[in-house]
Amino acid sequence: MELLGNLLLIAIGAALINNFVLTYFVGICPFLGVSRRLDTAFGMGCAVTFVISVAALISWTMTEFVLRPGALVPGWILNLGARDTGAAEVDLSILSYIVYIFVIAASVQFVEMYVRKFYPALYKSFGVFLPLITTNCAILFACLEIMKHVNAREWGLVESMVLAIFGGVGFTIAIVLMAGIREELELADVPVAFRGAAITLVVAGILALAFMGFTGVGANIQKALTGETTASPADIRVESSGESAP
Amino acid sequence: MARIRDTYLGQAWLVLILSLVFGGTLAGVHVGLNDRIEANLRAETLSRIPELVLGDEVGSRPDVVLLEDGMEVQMADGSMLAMQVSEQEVGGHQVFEVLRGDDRTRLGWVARGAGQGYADQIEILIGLRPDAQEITGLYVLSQKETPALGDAITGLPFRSRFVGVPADRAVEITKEERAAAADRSKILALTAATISSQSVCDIVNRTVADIRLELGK
Amino acid sequence: MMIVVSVGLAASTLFGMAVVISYVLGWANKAFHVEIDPRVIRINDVLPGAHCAGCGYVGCNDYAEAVARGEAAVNLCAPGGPACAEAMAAIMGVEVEQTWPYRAVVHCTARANQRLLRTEYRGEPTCMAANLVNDVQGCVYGCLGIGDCERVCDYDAIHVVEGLAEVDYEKCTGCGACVDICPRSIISRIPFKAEQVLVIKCSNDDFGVEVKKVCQVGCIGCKACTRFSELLTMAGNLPVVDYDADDYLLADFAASLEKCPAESLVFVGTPSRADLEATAEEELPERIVPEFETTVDKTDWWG
Amino acid sequence: MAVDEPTAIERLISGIIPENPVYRQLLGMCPTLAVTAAMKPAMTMVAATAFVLICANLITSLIRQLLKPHLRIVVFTLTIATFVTVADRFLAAYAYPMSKELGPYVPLIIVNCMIISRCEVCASKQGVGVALADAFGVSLGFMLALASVATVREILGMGSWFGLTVLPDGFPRWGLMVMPPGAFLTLGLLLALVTWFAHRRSERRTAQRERIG
Repeated sequence: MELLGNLLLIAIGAALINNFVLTYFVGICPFLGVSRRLDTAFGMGCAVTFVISVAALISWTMTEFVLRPGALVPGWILNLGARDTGAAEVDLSILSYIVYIFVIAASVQFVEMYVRKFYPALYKSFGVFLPLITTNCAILFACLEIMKHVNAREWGLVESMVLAIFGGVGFTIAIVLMAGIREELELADVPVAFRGAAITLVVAGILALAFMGFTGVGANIQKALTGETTASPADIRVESSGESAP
Repeated sequence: MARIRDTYLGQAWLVLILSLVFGGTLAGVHVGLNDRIEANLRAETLSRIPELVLGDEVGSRPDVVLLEDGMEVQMADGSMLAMQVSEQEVGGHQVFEVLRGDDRTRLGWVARGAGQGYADQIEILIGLRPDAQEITGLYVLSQKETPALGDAITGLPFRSRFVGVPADRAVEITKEERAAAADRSKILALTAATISSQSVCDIVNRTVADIRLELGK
Repeated sequence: MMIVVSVGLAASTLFGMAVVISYVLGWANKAFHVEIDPRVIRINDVLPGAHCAGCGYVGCNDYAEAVARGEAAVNLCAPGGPACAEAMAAIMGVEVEQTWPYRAVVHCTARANQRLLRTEYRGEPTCMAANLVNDVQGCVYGCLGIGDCERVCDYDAIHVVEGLAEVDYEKCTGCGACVDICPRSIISRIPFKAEQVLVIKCSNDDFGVEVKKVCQVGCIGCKACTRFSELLTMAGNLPVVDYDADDYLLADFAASLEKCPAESLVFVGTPSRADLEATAEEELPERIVPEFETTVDKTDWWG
Repeated sequence: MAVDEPTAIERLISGIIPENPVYRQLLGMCPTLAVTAAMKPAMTMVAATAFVLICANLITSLIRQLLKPHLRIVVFTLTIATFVTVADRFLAAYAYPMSKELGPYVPLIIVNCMIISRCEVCASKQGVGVALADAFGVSLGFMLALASVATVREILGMGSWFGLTVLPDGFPRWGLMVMPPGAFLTLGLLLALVTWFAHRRSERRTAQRERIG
């Protein structure tokens, strides 16, 4: 029950409470650029969700086995190669940023080639988004979140994948909502100065305001799940009166 | 030579060379700066300890000189006090035992606690008297509470409300001024940030409950 | 010693990863290679890349692929014009047939004052919104004159003059942006075989007296013009000009023109020399440019 | 090679106002929104980004002949990632509180579209001098943009500027400004202001040309 509760908390946290776009400000460039029409926005959302999961999978494996301080592979290589140095715990976490971005760029290129070869129709509809995704901050942000938790030894593969997928879902929710609003904006009489990105930002601000309503939800779910109400004074007093004599 | 050139690796020779060079430079930077960063991390927690343990004898934000295994603190009356700090793991919390430099008498304890706040995790340091019966100080290490409302928990007014609170009874939140003044265990909540104040009290209660028994001996 | 080990380890890890990734990408490049016709790339370079869909394809890339496959004619790119057509023909090694530039034509000729049963419209100042309101003006076919086409045109080639959209044929490239935006779709793209082309400037499909009730100059569908020239045929209550007929250039429409009781049968295009001399002495109205006052006006807030 | 490549000075000047990376090219929005809750983190981010941009532009323009078209992006990201890691480590070592406050946004400079676009547009085509001038210009432009947003948000949100209290205590602190919605709204309104100025200037210029013409 504990694992499932934790997963639920991560999922809702990534999708709604700490929405990637509206709270952490990652992935703003495609959010402003591609949210003009509903279908392209949804296509972009799915593409980002797919690539985020692929990148999260690879980056978790890299972090867990290579980049984490005291990970298996460097320790193993070290013992193999230079047994006598008995070097202290080897820490390759310095390489993490470069490895993540390398993995993301490579996986996006690989996916683009694969989709162009085997699904030309799919490629025609949202193939144009794929190069856009390499410079999308949301993907690297997801990898960084996973790295932070894996380094602190809190998360395994399942939690990382849940964060990635629901992060992508959160991104899709935000961009589809914005696309719906922007299509209405076409009919509205927007002042000249506000046309284009300015009105989108203002609307995004109001959307972020709405999403801020979710902030308290995390704490309440945590309380509901772990069944622990606030440490009620009763049980503390019982324990202390039991053995008041030192 | 031409044959190698058109193999898969041949085409990407620039990427290979760059990755080799960059890997090396990064490792160099890492070796150069790593211990400095370690020191920063440790310093952030250690520099808070005197203030938490000695409270107003040292005054808020004293200047602390970090030595190899301990530190020197400038007391309110100008004299320098040497202190040793030993780190332990008690009841699942990182706990520092603070000893006086010269005669190694125990000055107090500092425990690290964390819990779910209103928006995200809150991490705090709690100072306790040597016999762990009373809280001598509180410091918020990290929080993401609502700015201008919840983040007042890092302010001195709110933190000083915990000083002198008995550790054997749980801490509670009240809204009225009078109740807080009457009973030390009742903490006056921050206006419009009750959940944040309540979260801090929960964390304090849970941490104190976890470690009070061992430390008391 | 420790430094050498960790630098070596870091460098070799990254190097190993680079080797694996470039191998995989190199292999994928070969295995998933989709042969793109090199001509498509060269054609794409020639095309202006405005993605205006004037050629009827979703974007320049689609049009380039269609041309490379030989399905599409080389001269469909309106913004590109003849230069682009020749360049593409050279790439494709195909001879360019005689082509005519497409231009936009507004099928309505009634000024605001000539349109009857008009009620004062104070809603959203866009044709798209005004079109939803049913009795803005008597004629349900004609131009609303609020200027959606004016705003969408990238070449500043269409302006609303006295409530009616007028095309400036020096600037119009026939890209079709106005054709799509007009909610009443009364703008069409017609091949301009000559400097001036005969056009039916009315789209009111009713007959006789209903037209008269709503418009002073609309075509009442009397079929007079079709009797004097076989190139004009009736479709419903509106005549249609057959532009593709090969003898179109020689046909003489003078008779039909003079017989037409309304003003909707008219020549449209860049003014011929005769017209220029006719109006030479008339001095031009002084061109006043709106000095920018406040943001409120910029939002063309109505009323 | 296109014949009219902009010279170093043109690149420098255009980077600051005419082609300001944030207000005119709409690049680098993520950091502009994320770190401008206060001036100090904003300026630290500008310093880090400037360092990365200048070094990346330098390296890219040095190796621009060796670049193969399809590997271009991978090489750019590698160089940028290295310099960002160096910057991140320096920040953690010498300005630890600032690095803690910026948190995940320092590594996010890697995917800052502004840097990659400068590398692609300018550095991979022109000499070192022009690339450096362009990097300086764009960094100054980026600084202006971040300073403008951060000033508004910090003064309204925290009543201080660079940490020094500016507004009297009586003035209520507008917490929303420090939170995400405030970032979106401030940038949106400032962007509208800039567009309005540019629109007015070009409007006046065309009006003048009309009168003369």
